[in-house]
Amino acid sequence: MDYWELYQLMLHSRLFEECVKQLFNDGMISGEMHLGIGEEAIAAGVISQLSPGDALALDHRGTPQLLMWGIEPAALLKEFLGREDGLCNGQGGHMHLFSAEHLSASSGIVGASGPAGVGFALAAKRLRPGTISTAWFGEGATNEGTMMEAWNLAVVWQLPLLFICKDNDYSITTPSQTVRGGHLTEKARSFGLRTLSVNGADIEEVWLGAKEMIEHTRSGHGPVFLHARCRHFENHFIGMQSARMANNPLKEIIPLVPGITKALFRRGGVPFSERLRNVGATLGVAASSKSESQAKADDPILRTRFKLAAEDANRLTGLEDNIQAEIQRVLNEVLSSNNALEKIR
Amino acid sequence: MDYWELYQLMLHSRLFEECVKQLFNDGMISGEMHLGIGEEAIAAGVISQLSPGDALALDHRGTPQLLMWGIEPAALLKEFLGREDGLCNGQGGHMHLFSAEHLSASSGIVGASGPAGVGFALAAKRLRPGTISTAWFGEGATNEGTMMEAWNLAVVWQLPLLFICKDNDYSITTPSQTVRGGHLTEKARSFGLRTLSVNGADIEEVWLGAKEMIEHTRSGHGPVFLHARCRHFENHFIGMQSARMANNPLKEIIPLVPGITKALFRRGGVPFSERLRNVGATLGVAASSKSESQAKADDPILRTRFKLAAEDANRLTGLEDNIQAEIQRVLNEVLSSNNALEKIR
Amino acid sequence: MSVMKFGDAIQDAIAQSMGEDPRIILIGEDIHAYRMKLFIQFGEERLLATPISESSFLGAAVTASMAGLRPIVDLTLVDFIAVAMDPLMNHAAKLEVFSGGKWNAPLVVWAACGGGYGDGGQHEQSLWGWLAHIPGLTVAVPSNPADAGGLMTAAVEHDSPVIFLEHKMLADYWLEWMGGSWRETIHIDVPAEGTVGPVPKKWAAIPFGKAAIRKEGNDLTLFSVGVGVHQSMEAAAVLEKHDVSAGVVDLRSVSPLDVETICNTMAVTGNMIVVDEDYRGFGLSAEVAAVALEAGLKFNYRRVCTNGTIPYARRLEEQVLPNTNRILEAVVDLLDTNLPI
Amino acid sequence: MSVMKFGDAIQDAIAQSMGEDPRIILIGEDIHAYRMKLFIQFGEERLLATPISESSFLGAAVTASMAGLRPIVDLTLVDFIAVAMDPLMNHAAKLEVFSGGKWNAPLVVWAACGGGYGDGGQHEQSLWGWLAHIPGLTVAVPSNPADAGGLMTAAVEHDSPVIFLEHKMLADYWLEWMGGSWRETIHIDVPAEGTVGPVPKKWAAIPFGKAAIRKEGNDLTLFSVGVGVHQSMEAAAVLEKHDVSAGVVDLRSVSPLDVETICNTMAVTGNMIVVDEDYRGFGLSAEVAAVALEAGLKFNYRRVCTNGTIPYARRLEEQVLPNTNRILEAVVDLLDTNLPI
Ligand SMILES: Cc1ncc(C[n+]2csc(CCOP(=O)(O)OP(=O)(O)O)c2C)c(N)n1
Ligand SMILES: Cc1ncc(C[n+]2csc(CCOP(=O)(O)OP(=O)(O)O)c2C)c(N)n1
Ligand SMILES: [Mg+2]
Ligand SMILES: [Mg+2]
Repeated sequence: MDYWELYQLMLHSRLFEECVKQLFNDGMISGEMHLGIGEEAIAAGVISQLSPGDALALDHRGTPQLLMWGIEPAALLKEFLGREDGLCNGQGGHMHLFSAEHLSASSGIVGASGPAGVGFALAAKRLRPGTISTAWFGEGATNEGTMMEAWNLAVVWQLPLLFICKDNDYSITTPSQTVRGGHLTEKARSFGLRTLSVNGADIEEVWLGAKEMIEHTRSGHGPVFLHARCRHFENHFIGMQSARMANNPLKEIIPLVPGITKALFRRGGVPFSERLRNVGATLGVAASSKSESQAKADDPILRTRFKLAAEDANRLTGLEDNIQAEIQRVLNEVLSSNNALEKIR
Repeated sequence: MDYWELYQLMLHSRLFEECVKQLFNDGMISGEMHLGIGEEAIAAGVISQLSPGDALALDHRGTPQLLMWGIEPAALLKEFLGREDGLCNGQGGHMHLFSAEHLSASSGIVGASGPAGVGFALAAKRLRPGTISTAWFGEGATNEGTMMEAWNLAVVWQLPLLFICKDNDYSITTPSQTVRGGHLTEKARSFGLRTLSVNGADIEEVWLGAKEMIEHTRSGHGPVFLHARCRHFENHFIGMQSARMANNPLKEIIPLVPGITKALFRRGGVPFSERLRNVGATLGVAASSKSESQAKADDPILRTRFKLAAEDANRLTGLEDNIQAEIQRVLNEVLSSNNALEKIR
Repeated sequence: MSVMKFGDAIQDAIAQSMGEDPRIILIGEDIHAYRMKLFIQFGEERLLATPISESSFLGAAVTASMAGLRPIVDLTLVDFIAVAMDPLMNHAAKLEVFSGGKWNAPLVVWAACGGGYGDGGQHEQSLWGWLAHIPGLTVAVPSNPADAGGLMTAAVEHDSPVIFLEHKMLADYWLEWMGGSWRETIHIDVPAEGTVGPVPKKWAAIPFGKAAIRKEGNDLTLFSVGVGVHQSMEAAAVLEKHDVSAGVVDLRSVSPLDVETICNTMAVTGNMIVVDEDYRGFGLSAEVAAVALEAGLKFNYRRVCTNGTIPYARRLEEQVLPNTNRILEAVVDLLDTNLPI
Repeated sequence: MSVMKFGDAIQDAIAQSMGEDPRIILIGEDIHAYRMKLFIQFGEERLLATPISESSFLGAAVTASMAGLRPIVDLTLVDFIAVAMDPLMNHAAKLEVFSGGKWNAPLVVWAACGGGYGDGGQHEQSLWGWLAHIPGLTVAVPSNPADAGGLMTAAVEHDSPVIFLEHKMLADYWLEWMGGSWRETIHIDVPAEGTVGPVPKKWAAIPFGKAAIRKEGNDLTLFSVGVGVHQSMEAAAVLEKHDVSAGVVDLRSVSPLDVETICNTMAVTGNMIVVDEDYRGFGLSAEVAAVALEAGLKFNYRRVCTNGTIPYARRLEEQVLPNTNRILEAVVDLLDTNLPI
């Protein structure tokens, strides 16, 4: 395991996504933009151990993985901007990123990356022995039937397949604990998957766990399930209303007051005291999304940086400067050729 | 537990379905006719302990349950014959049996009885506290995503719901062991369901197990999962080709010989020796369906009869005569009023 | 009469119905957050948050409705129906026939639909014609706040399954989510007449299968639903300046179709253009023509529909989705004129 | 030329393709039993038996096809697509656009369809028009053994997703399963010309989007696919006796449609009847009319389709499904004549 290399992968992704965030807020990117900020250690720990010919089945939050897997940052950025010279000619966008060359596919349909991973693994087993497939998803997706079917199918067909569950405890605004029966890794294990749970903010833990899991499945011992806990520092997608509420309560909540008032006093429904409690509960969503975004102690990059700074502060600064410059270069390249240079009309 | 009553329920169902089989073979019933012959103890053990207002979500094999739950045998028979005065005016048929009065619904889509049971349970909890819902399915259905989603949903909503898995080890011709990862009841348990596994041919075991499970869920302690092993004595549906092959190899297999021969010698494909093995494997399906149908030791009715014969042989004969007569009466009634009295045109 | 936003009207109508009928429940993902006002008024006993498992909670809603509840399933986006089509197609829609007319499933599937904000083809479909193909399903697509509340009221009162589609470009809170309102630099084309408008003091059901003639016209008739109605109105206004009198019919429900209004207007103008944000082939645009043909009418015909999978880039999706220019081009083509438009 | 049964032709064509192309695999439930001959020849490495979980194995087939395999997914009945619509609609169909034209999913979904043997509406649907609504899907529906093998050959060679629908009333082994052949008392209406017929020595692809004119006619044209083609031929033969010259066009693929043949024949007869076993509204029957209207043609129009959910009883389903009598009635209505038929 090379901390420096992993830190480089993670920081590159982080700075790239920070830049995407800026462009989104500037109105140059459309749609619902889901960032992987906070998940970098999971992506880096796994992707750094993949080999050519391995495949990626991603969900709606796949930018870090694709960057680390070698997709040109400029191609991604252009795609997000909807440009003809983007990765998918501007036709896919950030939820539908595809690269045949990298055997990488994405989906905006929750749960779909499960079967997608199975299909890649089937092709791997038959056409490219020794290669594996990886299926990426959040913990919310594990309640989708097709995902659970995929676990079963992978076990039945004994496929070279690594399932990676990035568990941030939330699906959009819903705490996943409240909508799940049983225990997640136990459930996966009951399908016959070998499982391992790691702290997704700890690059070492992820890397070691991924190593074990990947070796297991690559050597033909069947599918494996890596569960990695993490936090999203940019909420479900950028600018989600509940996050804006938390950050700027006055601006965001005041427009809601007339509606809330009507809901409090309108005929029919539960007693007033309960309604007050409901106001708390529904606005509490905002608070919890804020608390998620403030748990910076769980930031995989800060944690790693701390370690490396102690090791060789100069080297660290040099590396960071390089990455920063590289991202800036990509941004300049992309924006300078942005024919329109216009906001989304 | 009243053995006599349970035997009566089971035998009534058995004789009714034997009569259905006859009518099917006579060409008076169309479609794919799935009989519950061999599952009677599971149906009787559960249904005899249900109360008015409880609900039934059935799959494609629900005749015994509906009979035991109090649907008029004549209404069922007329439905199978496609008559206007059938249970569903001849519009549903044997795979789509519905009775609002009995809160009973069926489905020909494998897995659908899971969510259907959840919906009935939700209504039970909110509108008729103290009542429960039951969801019936085979072990093959447990691989459908919607079924597993239903387990999860039932646990999350803490519903009064009994899942009943009738496990005959086969889905059509596929041994379920070969297409399942992990262990079935462990899987159900990992969702947070309380589970119990019983021998579905043993009415006492089923009854006691069902009693415990029903009490648990009826008293508000959440959904439960009863797993009952069984055998189908009439195969997947009546007259399934593989069963006919087993029973009458000459007649059924000879027409297949030219095709098999071509498949054995045609260019492309696996080596000849392997092809011969494949012939064995594919025809072996027939053998296994025969062996299933011969495992009469697993017949819940014979087992119970044995016990009752020892207890009071006269009473037994009397009871059997009555049921026989009752079925005959229904058959006469239905056929005499069968305007057409014609075969399916 | 007061004035309401499109999304508020829907939720206001639901609040009225829920207040009157305790059997009505709302089921869906993030429902406590997405339907804040209803949640405050009715709480978690009436608004049930779900795991991400559409197939099972929609399936459950079907039997729940059969057993006496009146569930409204909030599916978020209609695109997600692809993972939950079975309960709708093979169960809810078929129950009435299968049961010999003795049982039915009074449930509402409420979903957002439509494109125009650069979200890509897995999140911007319309699918109303696709859903209407299945016998036994009612499909309603309102174009303004009054219809939105009135049709939702009809949906919850209806005794068989109804799909209620709210177009995201009409519903304020979707734009809010998508950043259309808070990223000041973003321009999304939202038809003003559709997003805010007068609504009745008390909601009453608007019957399904009754189109609304938004504008009379003698030369041709534009048929549409949802955002397409507003694009049609815009096109008609342009045409008016060139002395072309275009009528605009808002079908309001895709199934049942208002065959009478379709035929009556066709008998007058003899020129039909269907503006249909659903996919071009095998859908609403063809069906409107077919019912008029069946009635023995002869007319000229063009359609402006979504041509193929919707790409991500705003620039590209604008070429694929219907818009006012494409409508005007179709008119020029149909009338074989040289309007300088 | 030799003679083959419909079902044999399909499997024979697949055997030929599988022999030539090792990337082709077959995936489905009970595949070892349902496709006995293919299983003998190719074994369990090429025929993958699955758990009952259509959504995941169809989903897996999509990416497997993207990664170099050529999967044929045997879905058993097309009705079951309702539990597996997402991989098809939101993934396979959209990949080509989403990837900027750089990637595609060469997979075949093979499913039986159609009614007429008293199995009820959850097992007898046709759904070809419904599937054709989704851009990016090719939908083929053969009516005889030669087309069945030729279109299947085209399907496995095609570079994007194809749905291949085999009508149960044409495929011998389905009847076998359903008891039509071994319960001597059972009468099921099977079109003889469709079930057995001449086939080429070596299979070659029949291109999609090319209709076959089964019978020329000057007075009216019947358009159909599958069993409907044979019902149309039967109706045309009756009409011939009454000096009505009816043409019969076998569309063979629902998507793409052969617009040229549709328009050419309409230009001659000016009378269109679509015989479509899929549901009446928002489907093939309307689309055939729409493409002809778009081409500027004027014609009279009737359609004979499946009217609503298919009930179980043979007697009842016969009223709902298309049949020769219903076609003749439509002709009488269309021509406004009093043919004594
Ligand atoms: C089938 C389907 N249902 C619902 C959605 C809406 N949706 C998009 S992301 C998301 C939450 C996913 O949660 P999780 O899997 O935990 O991933 P996370 O976003 O937390 O990374 C939901 C509900 C969807 N895209 N697809
Ligand atoms: C969604 C779906 N897939 C496939 C089928 C075809 N099918 C009908 S019954 C059956 C086997 C079901 O097995 P199991 O659940 O074990 O029930 P059993 O028939 O053994 O009682 C299958 C595959 C179907 N009806 N629905
Ligand atoms: Mg999550
Ligand atoms: Mg079974």
